[in-house]
Amino acid sequence: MADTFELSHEALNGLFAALRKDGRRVLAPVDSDGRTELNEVESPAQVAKDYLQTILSAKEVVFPKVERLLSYTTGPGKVELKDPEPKALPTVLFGVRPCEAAAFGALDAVFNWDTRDSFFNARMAQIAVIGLSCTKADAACFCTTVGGGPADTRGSDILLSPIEGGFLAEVLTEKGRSIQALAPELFQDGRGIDKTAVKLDKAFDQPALTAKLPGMFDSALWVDQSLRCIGCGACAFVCPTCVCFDIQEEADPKQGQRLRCWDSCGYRMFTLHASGHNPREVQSQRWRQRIYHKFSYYPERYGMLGCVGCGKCTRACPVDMNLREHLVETSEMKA
Amino acid sequence: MSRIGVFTCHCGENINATVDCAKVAEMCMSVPGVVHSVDYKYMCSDPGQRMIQEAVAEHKLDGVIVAACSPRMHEPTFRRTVAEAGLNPYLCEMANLREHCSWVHEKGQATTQKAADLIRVLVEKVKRNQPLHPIKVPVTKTALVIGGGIAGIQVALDIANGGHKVVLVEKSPSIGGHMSQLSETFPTLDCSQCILTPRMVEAAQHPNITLMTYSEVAKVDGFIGNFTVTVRKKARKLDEKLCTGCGLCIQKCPFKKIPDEFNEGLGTRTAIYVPFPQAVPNKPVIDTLNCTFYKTGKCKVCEKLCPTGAIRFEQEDELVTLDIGAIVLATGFKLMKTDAFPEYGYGKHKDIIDGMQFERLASASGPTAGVMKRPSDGKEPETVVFIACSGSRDRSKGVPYCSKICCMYTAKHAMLYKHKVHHGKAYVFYMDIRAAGKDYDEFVRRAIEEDEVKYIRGRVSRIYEEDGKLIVKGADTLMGGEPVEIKADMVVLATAVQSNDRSEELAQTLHVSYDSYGFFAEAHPKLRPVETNTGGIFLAGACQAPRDIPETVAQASGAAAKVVGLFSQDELTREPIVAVVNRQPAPVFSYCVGCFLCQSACPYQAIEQEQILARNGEVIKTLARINPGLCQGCGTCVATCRTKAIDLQGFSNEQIYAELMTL
Amino acid sequence: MEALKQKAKDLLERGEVKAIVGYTKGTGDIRRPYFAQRPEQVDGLVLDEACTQNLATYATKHEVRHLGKLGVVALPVTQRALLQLMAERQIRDGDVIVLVAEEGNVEKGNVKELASAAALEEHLALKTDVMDEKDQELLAKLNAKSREERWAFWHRELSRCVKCYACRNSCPMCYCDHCTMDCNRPQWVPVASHDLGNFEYHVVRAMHLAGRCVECGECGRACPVGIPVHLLTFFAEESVHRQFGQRAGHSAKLDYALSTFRPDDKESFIR
Amino acid sequence: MEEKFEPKLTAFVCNWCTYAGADLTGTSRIKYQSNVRVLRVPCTGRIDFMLVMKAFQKGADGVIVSGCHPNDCHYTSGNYHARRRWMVYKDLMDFMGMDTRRVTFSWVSAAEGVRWAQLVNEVTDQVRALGPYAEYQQLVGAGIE
Repeated sequence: MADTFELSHEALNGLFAALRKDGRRVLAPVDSDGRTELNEVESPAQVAKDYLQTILSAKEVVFPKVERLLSYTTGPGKVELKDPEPKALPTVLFGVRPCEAAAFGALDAVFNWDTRDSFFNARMAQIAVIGLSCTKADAACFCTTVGGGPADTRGSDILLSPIEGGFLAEVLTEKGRSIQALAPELFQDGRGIDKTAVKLDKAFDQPALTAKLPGMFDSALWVDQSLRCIGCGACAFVCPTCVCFDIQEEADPKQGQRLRCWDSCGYRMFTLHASGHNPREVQSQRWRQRIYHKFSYYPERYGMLGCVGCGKCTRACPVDMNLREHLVETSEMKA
Repeated sequence: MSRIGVFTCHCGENINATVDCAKVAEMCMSVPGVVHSVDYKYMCSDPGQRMIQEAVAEHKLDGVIVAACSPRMHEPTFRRTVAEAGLNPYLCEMANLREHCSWVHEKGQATTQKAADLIRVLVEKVKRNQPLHPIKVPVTKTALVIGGGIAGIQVALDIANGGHKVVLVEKSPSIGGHMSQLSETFPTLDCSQCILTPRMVEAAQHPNITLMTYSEVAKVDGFIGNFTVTVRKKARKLDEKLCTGCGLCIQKCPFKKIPDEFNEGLGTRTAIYVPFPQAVPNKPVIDTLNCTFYKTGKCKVCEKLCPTGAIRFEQEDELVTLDIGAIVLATGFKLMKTDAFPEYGYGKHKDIIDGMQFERLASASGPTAGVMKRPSDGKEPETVVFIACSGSRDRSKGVPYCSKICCMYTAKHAMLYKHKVHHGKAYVFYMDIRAAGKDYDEFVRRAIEEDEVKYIRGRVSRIYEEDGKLIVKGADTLMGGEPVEIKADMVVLATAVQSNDRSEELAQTLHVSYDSYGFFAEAHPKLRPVETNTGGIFLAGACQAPRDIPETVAQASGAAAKVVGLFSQDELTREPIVAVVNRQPAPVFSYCVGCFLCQSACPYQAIEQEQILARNGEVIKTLARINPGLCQGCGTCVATCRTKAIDLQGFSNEQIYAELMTL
Repeated sequence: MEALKQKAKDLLERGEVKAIVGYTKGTGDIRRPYFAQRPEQVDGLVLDEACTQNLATYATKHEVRHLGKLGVVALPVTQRALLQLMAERQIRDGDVIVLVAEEGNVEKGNVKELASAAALEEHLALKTDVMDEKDQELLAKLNAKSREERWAFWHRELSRCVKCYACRNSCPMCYCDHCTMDCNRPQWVPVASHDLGNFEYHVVRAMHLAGRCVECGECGRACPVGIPVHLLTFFAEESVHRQFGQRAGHSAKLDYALSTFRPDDKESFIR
Repeated sequence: MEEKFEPKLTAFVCNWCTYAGADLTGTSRIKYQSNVRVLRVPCTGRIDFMLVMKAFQKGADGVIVSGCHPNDCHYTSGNYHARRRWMVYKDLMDFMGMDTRRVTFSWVSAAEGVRWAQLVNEVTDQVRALGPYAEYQQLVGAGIE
């Protein structure tokens, strides 16, 4: 049961100061030349006003686009290996939308499934999430359809919801409480205040979709839907739950490093074998993989969805592949 | 893991004086992949080379670096050395410690370090060297000579005498070219036909030479040693085997008023004709544009009279395909027409003629039987003006280059005129006299001093007709630009030498380069003057640039020597430093995407199309393919290729990249 | 609009093309690519000011190509791209039927069908290329900056790149199956989306499009993180045009500035 | 004490003119500064612009690209193609804010041994005065978490 508080706008200034004093950096959505991106801020004034979402997701904080896994130097007859510690800084993610906050769970499911990914975990351990409920949604949003909601608390340590004069703050976790403890005086009793958020109707019946997908593997629908797909990685790279990565070695005769980089199942080369054979030879197969991975394989393997309905992929897509629309279309198909 | 041996040479004291060679050898031992590193006084000496060979065997080396002098000096030496030791020669590279290091830097730590760096870079290269094998291309030992003038005849005879087959293709009905039209030749004034016709006959009778007159090259495929040439044999309307060359048909042909090409329009010929009496072959052709039968459907006088029944009105052009190993272009030149000059009346004055017309007037076999008669009224001209540089060295209206032969033939013309019309006056307007050549300047002096030809340095501004005379207005720049006016009976323009008609078209057919004037381009202006950029295609004579007979013949013999050299082996052996298009297993086939942007970057037209076909014959993919017979290994295509589908053997992307990563 | 639908329908009904590549209504006010494969599907076609994408990209996309012969609803930049693709032998003359709005406005004018390269060349010859004013301004602004400022600008912008390759994949001229970026022997450009990898990627992209870019700006529109990457290819193309007078996409005959030359090409920096 | 900055120079030269020219510098025993490392390629036409980028990545403070004078190319036109490539590449480099003073393009013939020494010395001095190309090195290693 969450503790509910009222946090005024002024109090938020104080909270930022307290967080920084505690040695934590604060990352928040910032408006940079009309592009909303996650940047370090010093005060709430720097935070973007009235944003829908950031372009990239908060996943880059715990699963960066390029991450060094190891480095080495070579000398005559020897190799000296260096195991780098991820430079995970104590970080507070402020203003994360509930959909993205919920996505940390989907990332965790993969990174701690069979082996425990020390890089991911080290970074996760250092972050605290102050979520912010949505007051608006667009045609790409469908969080309510996939079990979330504009004021959903999953993944947030503290969830803020805008109210007159400030925010309603739900302190949800131990991490949240430790933040509250930095400046308890800023948190006024908020019991009895209603939180408000945008209303968003369900777009389709997700459990029914998940149930029917296994029977649709050979449907012509995937070809139809993906005909305009150009096979770039924009959707995967903005996605808060996409976890695929590639390991790259960069080396010269004296030194080298091993890097983990984002990858995308939409790329033609993603499944290309050295023999030249490609099990996902055409874009429709790659598109189907994306849908199945999020809505069929994820539930099957981890008991949760691989999609939080944030709609980032739709907004990022150069050819307007609207995921919500495609899923609606899929669920309306006769199985 | 590589097993590379590094052999550092002191070159006496040449390297060792500034580079600490022993230190370098020691430093190299610690470079990954190097298993053997020594220094020695003279690596190129017998003991030095033996040292390398022994090390190759003893240490099972798979790469050798000789750190010594410039690879431009001893690369072949050391590649041979390692080859004798059983290692592929292309696994040996040279680090240039002498020219690029010890000789140009002061003694010291930095210089020694640089020497070691140069080797280290090459170690990475050698690790990625591939064993390469010389490229062998079979050679068809038949040459094609295009053009039957003196250049083509000389080339054909030289190659034929060298023991190889030659096909000599000439577009007109007879070989002989321009030289057969000349009256006398400078500087000896010997009769042109007297020296040429024996050569023509020799060419016709040579067992190794096949003449194809009245024929043109239609298509050329293939590459050095392996061309397939299609020749269009134009219909003579005559069975050449039956024709005896008796000439009865020509005598009896009723249509006789056709301007005669051989006489430059100064005489006439019949519709069935041989260009000139000494023509080789001496077999007539029917000019179907002018023949009464082809115009009206009636006549056939020649057919009726021919004693052997050789006339074939229904004969069609024939396409002949030839397998050819080398091609020599000897297509000659043409003269600029007199109608190109507004100041000389656009060719409307009959008595303003060009140099070749004068040759015909002066020739004993010409329309006037060598008697000086001017074209308009047949009178003997008493004053003749010769104008050199008509169109040559004229940036505004003509061509910027010097036509080279005009100074000499103008002097000759003036002399010939004086010899025929002793009392006549000859004037020559000139810009400069260019008489470089054996006995050339003496010849011009003779014209001026003995034959009293009057040379006026200046240009002619206008010629017009007045009272049956041609008024030539000019200036004498040696007299301070004083105006000169000469009342002449005839004017001879030494018009500019130009590339022959349709030479650009032919160049495109053969894929050889040409300059902006249509002259074929040599491979190198100084060092490869008779070769083109296209392997196996050579040049002779004025199709490359204006030239006179001795030069033409010299170049022809040069081209022939190149061909004979090429034919001296059964297979061509070439350095394997060539570009290759990457191949991959199906369904990729190659990283080449078939855009062919590389094609125009290749200076050698070595990039061809290759089609990947499915079993049913359908084209799956079209790729670039580099013909190793033509590629010279410059690598321009490699840098042009976006997909990195082309690579250069010996200087591959991986090799150069690795070298860079070492720096 | 009706004229376009009618023409598209005719072509499909007569079996002259297997699909019409055009635009349809997308999310919000966006127009998205659309493939009408059956006559009744032509009703979805839209052509208006909001249609910006260069559909020539689909003319070389394997999945679309396998549909059969295409009819392509083509903006001027699409037309340029199609011609350049013909010059680069990626599509054959006659492989596509190009549908263009006469007077550029489909509501008022008629729809013209251009079935050959020659027709396309002739049609395009009437158009003058004018770069978008906004892009001209942006280019001018960047050019007016000091070299150091430009470095700071591009360093910052390109460090934001995530190498999703939306710019590459949306580009009609980036049709290579095996891109330089995919070369790993040697690995010319690092795969990783770190600052060096990003910078080199964009240098390569601009160099490879110099003399080939049809200046549609699709790459810039495609970029999900909003980097004006199209300015790089625009600049490279303009550089080619300024120095050599050649321009991509005007002829089906190849005239690629970087694999041709003139002996008197003028530069001022080679010592 | 700070160590004196010595620039790293990488030179790409064609085999037939500049490499031979540099050989002549050696044969003529003309001295020049030892900072440059020469990579031999057959022709300037072979030099991919990416090679220059890679040289900078590996810490070159200056790059020299040199080949045959126009009209003298061993392969007749490789250098003409190279010239065009550099005309566009240099333009683009400048637009992207790279320091074009650090790339020197030149024609040095096989007979110009003196010129090669002069060129190397001039470029070495010039790049030494410019200092290390730290700006480009900002890219190396950045953007990796």
